[in-house]
Amino acid sequence: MAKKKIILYALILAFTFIAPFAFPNFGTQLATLWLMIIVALTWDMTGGQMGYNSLGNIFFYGTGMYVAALISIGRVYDIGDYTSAAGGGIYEFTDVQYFSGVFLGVLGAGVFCSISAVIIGYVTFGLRGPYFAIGTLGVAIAAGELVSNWDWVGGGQGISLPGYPGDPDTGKVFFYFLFAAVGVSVFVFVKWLYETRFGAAINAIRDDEEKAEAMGIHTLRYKLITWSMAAFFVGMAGGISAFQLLHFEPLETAYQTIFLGIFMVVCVLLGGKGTLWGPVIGAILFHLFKEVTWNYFLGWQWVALGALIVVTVVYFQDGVMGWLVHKRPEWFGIQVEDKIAGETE
Amino acid sequence: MDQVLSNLSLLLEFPIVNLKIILDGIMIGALFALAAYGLALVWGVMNVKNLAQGDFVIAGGYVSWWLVQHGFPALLGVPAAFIVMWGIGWVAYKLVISRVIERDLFTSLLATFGLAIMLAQIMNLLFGSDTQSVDLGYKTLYFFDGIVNIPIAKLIGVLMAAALATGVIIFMKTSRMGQAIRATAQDARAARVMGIDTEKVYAFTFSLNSAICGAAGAIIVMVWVIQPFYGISYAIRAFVIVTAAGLGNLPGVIAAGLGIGVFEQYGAHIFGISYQQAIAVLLLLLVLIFRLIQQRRNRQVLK
Amino acid sequence: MTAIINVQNVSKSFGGVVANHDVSLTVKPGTITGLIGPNGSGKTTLFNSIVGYHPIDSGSIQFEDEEISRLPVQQIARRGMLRTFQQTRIYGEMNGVENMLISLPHRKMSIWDALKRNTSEDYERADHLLEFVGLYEKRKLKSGDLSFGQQKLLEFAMALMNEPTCLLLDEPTAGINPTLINGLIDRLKLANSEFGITLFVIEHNMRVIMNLAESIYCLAHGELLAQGTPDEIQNDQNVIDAYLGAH
Amino acid sequence: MKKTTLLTGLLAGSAMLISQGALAASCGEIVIGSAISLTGKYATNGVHAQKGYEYAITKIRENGGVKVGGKCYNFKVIYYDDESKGDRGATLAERLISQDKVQYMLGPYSSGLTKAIAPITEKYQIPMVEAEGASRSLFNKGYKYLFAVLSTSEQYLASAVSLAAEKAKEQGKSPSSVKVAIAVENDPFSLDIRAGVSEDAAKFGMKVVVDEKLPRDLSDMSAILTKVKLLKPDLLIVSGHSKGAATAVRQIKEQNIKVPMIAITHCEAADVTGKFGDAANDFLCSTQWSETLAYKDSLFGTAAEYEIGFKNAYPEYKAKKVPYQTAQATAAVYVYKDAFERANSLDKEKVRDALTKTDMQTFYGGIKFSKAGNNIAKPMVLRQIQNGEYNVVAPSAFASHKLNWPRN
Repeated sequence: MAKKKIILYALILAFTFIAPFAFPNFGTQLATLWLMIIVALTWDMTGGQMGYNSLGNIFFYGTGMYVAALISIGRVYDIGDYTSAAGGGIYEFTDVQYFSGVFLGVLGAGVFCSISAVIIGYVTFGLRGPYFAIGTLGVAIAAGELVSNWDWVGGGQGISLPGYPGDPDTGKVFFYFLFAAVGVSVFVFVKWLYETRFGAAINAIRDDEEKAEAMGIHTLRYKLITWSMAAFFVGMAGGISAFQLLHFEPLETAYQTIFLGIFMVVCVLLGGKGTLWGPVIGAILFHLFKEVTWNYFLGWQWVALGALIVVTVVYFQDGVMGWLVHKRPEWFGIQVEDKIAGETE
Repeated sequence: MDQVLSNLSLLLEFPIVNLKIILDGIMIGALFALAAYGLALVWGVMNVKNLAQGDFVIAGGYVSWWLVQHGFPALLGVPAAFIVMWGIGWVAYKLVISRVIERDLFTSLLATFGLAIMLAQIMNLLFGSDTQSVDLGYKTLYFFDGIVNIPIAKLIGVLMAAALATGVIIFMKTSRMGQAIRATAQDARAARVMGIDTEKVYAFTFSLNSAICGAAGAIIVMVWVIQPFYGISYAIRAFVIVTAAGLGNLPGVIAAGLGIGVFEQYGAHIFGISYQQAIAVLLLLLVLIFRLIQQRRNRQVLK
Repeated sequence: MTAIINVQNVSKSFGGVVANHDVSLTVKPGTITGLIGPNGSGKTTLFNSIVGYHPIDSGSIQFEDEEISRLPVQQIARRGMLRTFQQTRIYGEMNGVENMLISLPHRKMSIWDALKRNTSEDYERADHLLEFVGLYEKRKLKSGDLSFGQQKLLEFAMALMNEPTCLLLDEPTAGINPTLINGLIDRLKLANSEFGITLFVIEHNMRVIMNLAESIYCLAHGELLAQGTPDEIQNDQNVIDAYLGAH
Repeated sequence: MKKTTLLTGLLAGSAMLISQGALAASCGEIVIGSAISLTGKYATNGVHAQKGYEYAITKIRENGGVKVGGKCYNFKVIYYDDESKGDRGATLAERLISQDKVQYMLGPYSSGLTKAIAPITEKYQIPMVEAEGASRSLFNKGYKYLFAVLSTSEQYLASAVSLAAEKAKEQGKSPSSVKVAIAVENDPFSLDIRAGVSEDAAKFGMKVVVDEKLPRDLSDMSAILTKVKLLKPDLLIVSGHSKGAATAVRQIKEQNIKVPMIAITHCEAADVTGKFGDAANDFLCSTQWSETLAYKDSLFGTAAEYEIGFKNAYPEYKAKKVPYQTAQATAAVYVYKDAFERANSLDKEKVRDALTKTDMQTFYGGIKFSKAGNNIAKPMVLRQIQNGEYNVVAPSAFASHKLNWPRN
């Protein structure tokens, strides 16, 4: 069993490496797929594993974009001049400035977002159930509206970033691997996290928070740490997106509450909430669905998407993984036995 | 900052502007209150948090607009929207809502969100993305050197909203169905034991909510403008109002609706209208935090 | 330290209904103390006040000589005072072992400890305690499928797993098969003597409480009616009247 | 060939078209990609631009196509709907380039969308001639493959500011006594308009008394108008694409706002005269192009002939003005034709070099690109709606009518 698993993981990793070269024309879509996997996996950390359904994780994506962009620009030019509507001088970046900007920007975005998650979480984690969802959604919407009125960062015009110096196809691969690296790290991280006592504790919060409190679990601390880790990864993903997209504006690209902000939730529900593989499978299915409808049902794509959300939520809430557990309990039964046997040895 | 200060000083320099702001706030607030009352109804009775609330409003607006385009009198739009949206609400109930009542609350939130996306897009495909309005052709009354202006259409709109609200209140108080709805809201299981067909009550309540929203939309299209994607801003306001006022508290909902209308108008005047949406959302957060602190003092959590 | 729990003049009312009025009592460390009283006498309210479920109107509650009457549940729990519920609360979706492992004393862990996997000692302890309450055979079953009595035992085991200094038990024998009650009394006593856990027990079953507790308080109509050893309580006319409903 | 031009221009008969179609069939194809707003908030103008592109393509086909290396080619455009959203536009540009393998791009509608797409075309070194992105912030990024046929946004309402200064002088007042109110959409185009107006106003020492952004949905600016009423500015500037223009005209009428001079953008695109009739009178409207101007070229004829030709091709425009958004879109395609023929090659680098050397006269005005890629050979004009007619009132070199002042 363990051997089979290793082979499976090796195959996936190998595919991850080969994919951008095997399908060079779809480099950007593949990178976006990793983005979906990242946001789905991180959403599931709080939504699926801890029972806190955030609709505001997009806040970290948007904030990550802005932080990364501002860091990389601010090291070289005055930000107010760079973003001015009136134009001005010509802004160019050397290769060193570019790559150090990307590196520091993405990392800074992650750090900034994880800190802001602690601050926001300190207030919003007092809210339960739908109030938490509405409250976090409110934070994301408000952030987008406020940033769009903040002239120093470009206001409603957004920010343009320098492009990848050198061959654009290499650039595509570069961003693919940045996303893939974050994506693989998230997967490895959550796989490890869910097997620790911490993982069990956040599951306990999900299943019965009052009981968890009564057992002396530091619920607020665990909730903050979980969200802050999720925010770290989402912030980095946002930062990478900023450099990949080259231009973004606050309301529809950065703080896109009703697009990516909801997509991540749908991915998780589609794949199966509270499972390790569910978000990954859901992200792949959703991305495929989205690409197909956007290519072949243009005009109706949003109706199809709304219908997908309704059908998933109403009729298929356990997702692919939940369905599998129902249909093929022995697959999971075997795994569970195996796991316990392995652990008690 | 200068802008804010000079806007504040305008309020002092021309005190009459306050009257205009308050009147505008009350007029828009009355319509917010209608949508919010519908939300409070479904939230209280069947524990469904309907994010498609705003899209029902806009759909009602389009019903009225469509009728006017086809030569019907504009005032007919309100009852027509009420009836059409009743039907749409019933269909939505049967297809989606009836299946999420028993589920956890996040489910209803997401399902209605999907519904909202679909409705908005279908309206976009049917009617295009331009803003639309119905011109009643009535005059505008000017007071105080033209600073305070009240379009008669707005006045009619507010009166119709008030009439609708009164009608619903009387219905809830006196009719058998109204009593059944209130009984179900208090304790669905007990109501079932007493022989009330709660399924029917749920369907009725949701349709009624949709119809109220539709009528509100028909009023809005006469007074302001509609566009397929405006729904979300009405939904946000409805949530702010219901969260602030609590469920099953109609006078509270009306007061909160009017208050938020006025608050927003002041915010728009002082900070600029580009902050309008931000102000509504920040207000929601403030209400949530306020209630949180209130609960924390009781060593409890907000559920 | 003369008292581990020290309740002084606590009053609590809900709306107009007075649930506790001017209640004072103490629980000595290392003992088993009982709390009895007819239905509606305010026992569970007092428990909830002590462990932090709701604020009190007046009075003071101290745990290990520190004021806790304003602290919320989890902060009190983190000081080592735990309670079980009248209606059991366990993680129904998980099996017995998982329930036990979740109950590891997180209050004693640093965040780095929490980020470790469970050690084999943890598993051993879980198994040991499950055996202690007689659930070893059923440890792999989904605990939501256990009988009510078994769930109560599981909850008790979980509480022990948490290594509390003081444990408040709300009617531990209610709903448990009478043939098992004697065993449960033994285990409670063992938990007290072997693990050194102070127990404060609400109990309806007079036979149980008289066997179990060293010291008993009796509440009626929200007020403290009597206190003393089991013998004293058994012979207290006020207590007898209260139970018979006479005044 | 010239004869055919004349004939088609005059007759535009169906029989003629068919014979032209048969003639065109022997030509090759040059594929151009474009993401354009067919839905969403910019749909009105996206469609204006698309029709402009299509009209030019048809016109070029009818006139023998593009001559490269002795062969003839016709343009074919692959359109995708960007839903008026920047990130969508960028994704589509990426797809056009890497999946559809287009070598040339035509611009989207609005500065915001152009800002989203230009970095992509730049990345792949794909030339993009755009006709609808005017914000100066597009031309300070060092883009080498971006060419804009239109004048930049700060020029849109600059003449309105100088007109206001002139009027103040006529009244014996100092231009610095003029009070300006600005209300713009929160997008790159309108923000640059605001920046331009603020700069010009500062030059005259004018005071900006209201400086606000319109709400995102552009549906209600009454709060701003109330302030305008209180502060009584001498010049009111509104910019918010077609929706902003429509809202402004409607609410200015509703609230009975009396400001001596009101200047807005996108009057024709929003068809304010058709929608609001007299209420639109005396508004100043900036325009990139007017059919009354004396520009001309060999393909489209004069500006006036262009308008007639376009209205014949698209009868739905019969009752309204042909907006300049359409004219400049046509001009963009024309620029491509010119560049291909001068490059005499289908190689995108050669075409790009030819584009940098563009210096032509068209029905739309002169076109010559600066190093940054914006057109520096064509002025903006300001028209006033006078009794439902659009009459050029500034700059003085083009003015055909006198300014009505004060308004109302």
